[in-house]
Amino acid sequence: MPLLELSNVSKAYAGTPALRQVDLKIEAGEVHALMGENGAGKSTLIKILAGVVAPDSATIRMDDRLVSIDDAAKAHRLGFRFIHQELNVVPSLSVAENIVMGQRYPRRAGIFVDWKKLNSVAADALRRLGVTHIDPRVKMASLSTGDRMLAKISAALLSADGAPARLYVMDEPTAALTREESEQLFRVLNEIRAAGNSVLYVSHRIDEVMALCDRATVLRDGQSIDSGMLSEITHDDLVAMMTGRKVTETYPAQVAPPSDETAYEGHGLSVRKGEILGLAGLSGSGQTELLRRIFGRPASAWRRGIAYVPKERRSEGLVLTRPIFENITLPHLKTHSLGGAFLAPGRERGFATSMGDDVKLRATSTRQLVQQLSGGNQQKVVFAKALSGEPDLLLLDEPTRGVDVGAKYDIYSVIREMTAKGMAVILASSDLPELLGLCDRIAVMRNGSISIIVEAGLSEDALLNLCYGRATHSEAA
Amino acid sequence: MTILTLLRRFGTLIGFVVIVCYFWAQLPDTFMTARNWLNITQQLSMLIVVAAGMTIVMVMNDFDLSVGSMASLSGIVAAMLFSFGYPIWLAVGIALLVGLLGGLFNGVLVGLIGILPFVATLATLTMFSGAAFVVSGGKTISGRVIPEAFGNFARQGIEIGPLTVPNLTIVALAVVALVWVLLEQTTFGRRLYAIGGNLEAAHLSGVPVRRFKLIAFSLTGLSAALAGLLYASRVASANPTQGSGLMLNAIAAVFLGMTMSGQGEPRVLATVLGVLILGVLDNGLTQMAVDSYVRQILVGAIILIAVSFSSISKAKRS
Amino acid sequence: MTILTLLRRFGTLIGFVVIVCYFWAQLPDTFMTARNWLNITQQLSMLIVVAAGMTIVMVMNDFDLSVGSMASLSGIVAAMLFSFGYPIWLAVGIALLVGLLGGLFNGVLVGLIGILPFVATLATLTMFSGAAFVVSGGKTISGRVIPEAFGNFARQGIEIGPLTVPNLTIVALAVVALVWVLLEQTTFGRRLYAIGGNLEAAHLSGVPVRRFKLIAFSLTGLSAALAGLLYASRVASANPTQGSGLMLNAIAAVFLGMTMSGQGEPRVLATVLGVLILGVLDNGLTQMAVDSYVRQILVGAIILIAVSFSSISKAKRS
Amino acid sequence: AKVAVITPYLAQPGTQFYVEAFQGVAGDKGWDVNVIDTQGDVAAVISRIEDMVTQNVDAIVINVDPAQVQAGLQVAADAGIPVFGMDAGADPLLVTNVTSNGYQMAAETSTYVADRIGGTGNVVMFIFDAFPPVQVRGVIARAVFGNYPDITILDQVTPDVSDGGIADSRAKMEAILAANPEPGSIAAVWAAWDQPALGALQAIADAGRSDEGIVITGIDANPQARDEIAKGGNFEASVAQDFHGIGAATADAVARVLDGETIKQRVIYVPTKLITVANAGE
Ligand SMILES: Nc1ncnc2c1ncn2[C@@H]1O[C@H](COP(=O)(O)OP(=O)(O)OP(=O)(O)O)[C@@H](O)[C@H]1O
Ligand SMILES: Nc1ncnc2c1ncn2[C@@H]1O[C@H](COP(=O)(O)OP(=O)(O)OP(=O)(O)O)[C@@H](O)[C@H]1O
Ligand SMILES: [Mg+2]
Ligand SMILES: [Mg+2]
Repeated sequence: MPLLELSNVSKAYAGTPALRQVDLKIEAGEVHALMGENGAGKSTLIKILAGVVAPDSATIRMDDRLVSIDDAAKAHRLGFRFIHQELNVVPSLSVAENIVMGQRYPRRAGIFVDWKKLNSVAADALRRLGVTHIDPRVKMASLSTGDRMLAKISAALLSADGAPARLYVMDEPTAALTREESEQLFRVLNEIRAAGNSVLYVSHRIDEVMALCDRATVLRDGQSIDSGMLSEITHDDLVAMMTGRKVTETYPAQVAPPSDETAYEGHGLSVRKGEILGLAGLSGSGQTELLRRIFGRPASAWRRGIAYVPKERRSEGLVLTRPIFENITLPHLKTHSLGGAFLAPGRERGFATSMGDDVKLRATSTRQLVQQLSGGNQQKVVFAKALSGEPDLLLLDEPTRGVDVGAKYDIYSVIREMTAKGMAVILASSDLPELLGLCDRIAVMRNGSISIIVEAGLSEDALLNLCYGRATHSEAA
Repeated sequence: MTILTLLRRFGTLIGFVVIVCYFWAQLPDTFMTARNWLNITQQLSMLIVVAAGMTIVMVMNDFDLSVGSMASLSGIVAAMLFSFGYPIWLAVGIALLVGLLGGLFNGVLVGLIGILPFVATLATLTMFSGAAFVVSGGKTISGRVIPEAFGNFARQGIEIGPLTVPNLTIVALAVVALVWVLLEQTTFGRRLYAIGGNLEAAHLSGVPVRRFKLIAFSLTGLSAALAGLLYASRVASANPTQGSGLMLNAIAAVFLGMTMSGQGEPRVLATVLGVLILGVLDNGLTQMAVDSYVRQILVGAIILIAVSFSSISKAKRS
Repeated sequence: MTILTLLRRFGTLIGFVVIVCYFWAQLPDTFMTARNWLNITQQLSMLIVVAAGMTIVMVMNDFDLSVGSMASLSGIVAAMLFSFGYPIWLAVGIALLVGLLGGLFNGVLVGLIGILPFVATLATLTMFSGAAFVVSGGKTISGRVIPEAFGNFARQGIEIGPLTVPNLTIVALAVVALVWVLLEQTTFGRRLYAIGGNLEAAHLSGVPVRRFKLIAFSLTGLSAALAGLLYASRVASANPTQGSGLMLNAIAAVFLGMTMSGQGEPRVLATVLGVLILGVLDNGLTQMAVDSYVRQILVGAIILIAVSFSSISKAKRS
Repeated sequence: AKVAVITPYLAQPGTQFYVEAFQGVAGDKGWDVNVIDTQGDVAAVISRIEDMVTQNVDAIVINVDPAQVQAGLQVAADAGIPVFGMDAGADPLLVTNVTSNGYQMAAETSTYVADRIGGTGNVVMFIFDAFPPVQVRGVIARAVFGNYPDITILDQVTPDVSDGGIADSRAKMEAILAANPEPGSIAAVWAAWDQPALGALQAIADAGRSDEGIVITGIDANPQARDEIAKGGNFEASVAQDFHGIGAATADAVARVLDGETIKQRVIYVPTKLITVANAGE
């Protein structure tokens, strides 16, 4: 008997279908992957499960009984626990309060919050993930993105009173985690499976899915294409099922070697024209800060041909309530206007459409509001914006987070093309294979400064050791 | 589905149309006449000007509580200059300059120093109002010191066929047109909307946020000063408290308008509709001789009902 | 670095201390006396109660413009009931109930129907004010119909040593203590902060946002009604406009307080400090016999300077 | 006949009395009266006059400085609708203005104060210059006090009137009392209307300084003020305007004009009366 069976789930946004008669069956005691390209409908399906989005039609059975999910509280009562794709934290409250938020706080005398107990409950939840470096008493605002994600995961794992957890739903939980942290998470997921509970798991990291999950359901264009045991198929099969085409390479090859001319020098590093310089380092080692310092004052940076893809697309990268084309043309709006003063929306849209095509953006039109896009497609808008002025120096902070395999390849190809024309790139990423697959050189950061710069071509383990400061350069080479 | 979308988008507008039709039916001879509507627009011209200016800062998610006392101050400044014998153009020019500078001061406080708009403009509300009292000695300035031509401006208009379109109405329309062009048709306006949507993202995209705040607040101050002059012309006098009713109504009009825009962002034409709703209710209920006190309750209730249409459908989950 | 952090956090507090010290130096015999401070707290007790109640909704990022007219209404309701011969406890109880229900109505509009707080509470401001006029017939209710004991409440106090702590001060302190416990020490309060910090996150975590809005607005309405009763007791009369000065000042006090909290969220003790800043300026400048008009300008300017400390250091990118 | 009464000040007690008296007479005559309150907004009075002209009423009564509503008066004049002032001000466009004599009232209370304190001492004044009828009262009181070399005007306070005027006046008076703690340092409080006088009275009582003999006077003699004066405490005098008289006399003037009569008097003064402990209970 499956734990949860969804059938015939449909949902359209303003007439555009996002899900078309999707079926999904999750057995008890399995980790089930939900796969698909950006915009395939994964998050929509999850939001329906969470009672946040109302489906147009859906039949939901749990333990073979029909259920309806009207709101978030109902989903919680059914034993569902969620980690949504977009990090929803309350920055002004402490980590502990964020973790315990969904539940009744521990109390004294029936009224007053028992802060000691609250903090220890939160600390326990974090410890379950193997996290000891986060003080539950500090404000959420002071945590890095990765640490916030860890806190959110602990919140979902926290055992609630009343409604025991049956199903954990995680929408790209590892997108902001380092490899170590991800592995801690996998350990916990295995515990969950062993206890007979289930996990619905979304990730664009195929290797991770292949290693962790038992079965997968693949969505394409809002339809469930296939569902089956992962042990029976290969990495490439899975990718082919998602994209409908064969993607054999993950990283496109270099078109032309970097030139000898320096494109940028400062803050302890230099990049040549046409070069891709990687920034590696553990979480909190300061890549974000370094990129910000190189970027400097934004208005003058864009004018000088420096473009920037910030790490947090929703809070830093996008004006969610405005259309796609307005976001893409924002940094260079004057060049797309009449005389620098009056808008020429037609011209802007034409330009935005071609930029969107370059990064394989999927949207109904460039007039669509950014907030209506799937997470990965939002990221592509940030990318299109950064590339829109043909920059000389491109600063990237975790640029492909949440982008599907196929689209990643396309974005990498665009970067390769533009570096061939002389653009320099500084790429900060926690995805070590990405650094190794793209960069000419990699600068390793520790405690806020660059500790060493190495030529690419070393192994992933060697790079990781450098990040930890466990090996010298000579050993790594 | 489509009806719900329509209601959500145009609920407030539909509410407005219903109100107008009701008054039309109740007051068949006097309400739906060109004369009455010209009257209404003339009566509302000051509020329209202030509300249009308020829209500019509210697009950035800021707001300006000081517009009412700036309107009082500018009227007082012009009247005092009249009493010193300044020519009209110079007195009016200086009063407008006072508005621009007062607005710039607000912009400095909010944009450069980073004080919350509510605190900053509440403080300047107090200061401008105090200044209006100090400058005028607390008195109403009226009578012969106000040049005839200044008072006549508000009484005259442009003849179009059988109708006289009042000057005040024309000024208000011109201001609305200017603000519309600024907000909807220029790169400046586009970037103001970006600031309002996500300040941090706009900043990182190279929008000079601080400079824009300075300019936007200056324009709001300027429009408040203009409204103060229109008011002074209409009452042919200046009084240090005469603008004080404008602020809440201007903000209310912008918010009423916001219920009609897709993403809940302010739009100047919607703001004008908001002003009209407030004004038409006043006009119609007065003509129907509804008791002043009961009218207050009715105005509140009708606004709530009109807005509920668009709000309820928005509150439903997507 | 540490000085900057201190300034950012406590800039407004430091400003307050500077103001107090200045008045102390200027008015050595009269300002820093227990009697004067008891006086100040008594004068401010109504505002403290309203502002504490306002803090509750502002924690959720909402606000309530109707508190002033609710205060007027509750005073009028109690006075009318007195004139019908109701006993004090019953009249007061009914007036408080009116506040609770009025607040609940606001909560329904904002929380259930989803109307923007500004529009909703501006409409109810108008409605409550109209109701106060209708109920009272627009008149001031005073004289013999107000029971002696009701008027005496505000005049009396509790003797502590040589001092008489006024009843109004005691009530205000009690309200502040209650609101403090509610916001800072109960699950309810913490969830309000969660709603204010990130509504979507709170909602997704299963916080019953709508119910919380209903309760929070009800409490704000209740506190406004209480303030109206204190006011009526203090002036031994009720007038349909007497609460109208409270609203802007209450919101201003909360915002002033917000400049003192880490993430810019409202905190009730900081709100009280905000009220004190407003009140002490008034008291001190009046004692120094500063001209009323000039005083307005000074109050605005001093608030700006006090707040600037904490704002400038915040505006600097960390 | 259809008659409109337009005022920005309906919330004020005096206004209510004469509007009621006006309605009383109008009711007897069978007029259809529309009372319109613009809540302090003077320009809105013009708007409402315009609306009433659109409605083609037979007469309009205003209770606002006519100099500020010229535009509206002109519209009414063009339409041939007579406009009357009820405690407004004199103006060529008004048929007549029915009012109390503000100069006289202020002279009565300020000379009362000067006489009671024997021509020496510190006086606190509560004024409100933004409202012309009240402003003239301050002018007279200053002139009177200025004529006594030993009277010093300690402070001229303009209270915040948005709350009705009592509470803020009280807070201001408390601060002034705190700043002048010596007994006898304040001889009198002269208020241009009753609410500040009541606020000052409460402040003095609360400060325990009721027995210093501080003389308080107001103007208007509203019921709350009469009660206090009757008690024989510090609040010693106020001036009663004959609000009923003003309202009734205005209605009378309207009736005469509707009957085709022409009124020559630009201002019709209705007598006032000084209220002291002797006659407060009447
Ligand atoms: N609020 C909305 N309004 C309109 N369309 C929407 C809205 N939310 C999502 N969509 C559309 O629904 C489709 C599915 O989006 P969804 O977020 O479920 O994709 P996803 O599979 O999670 O993609 P990703 O891997 O990029 O996160 C997309 O085409 C998206 O544009
Ligand atoms: N607002 C803040 N308050 C306190 N500490 C902060 C704040 N912002 C950043 N930090 C800390 O500063 C250090 C450097 O941050 P930065 O974001 O540059 O690191 P990073 O290498 O990009 O890490 P990650 O990849 O996890 O984001 C981290 O330890 C981070 O926790
Ligand atoms: Mg998604
Ligand atoms: Mg980083």
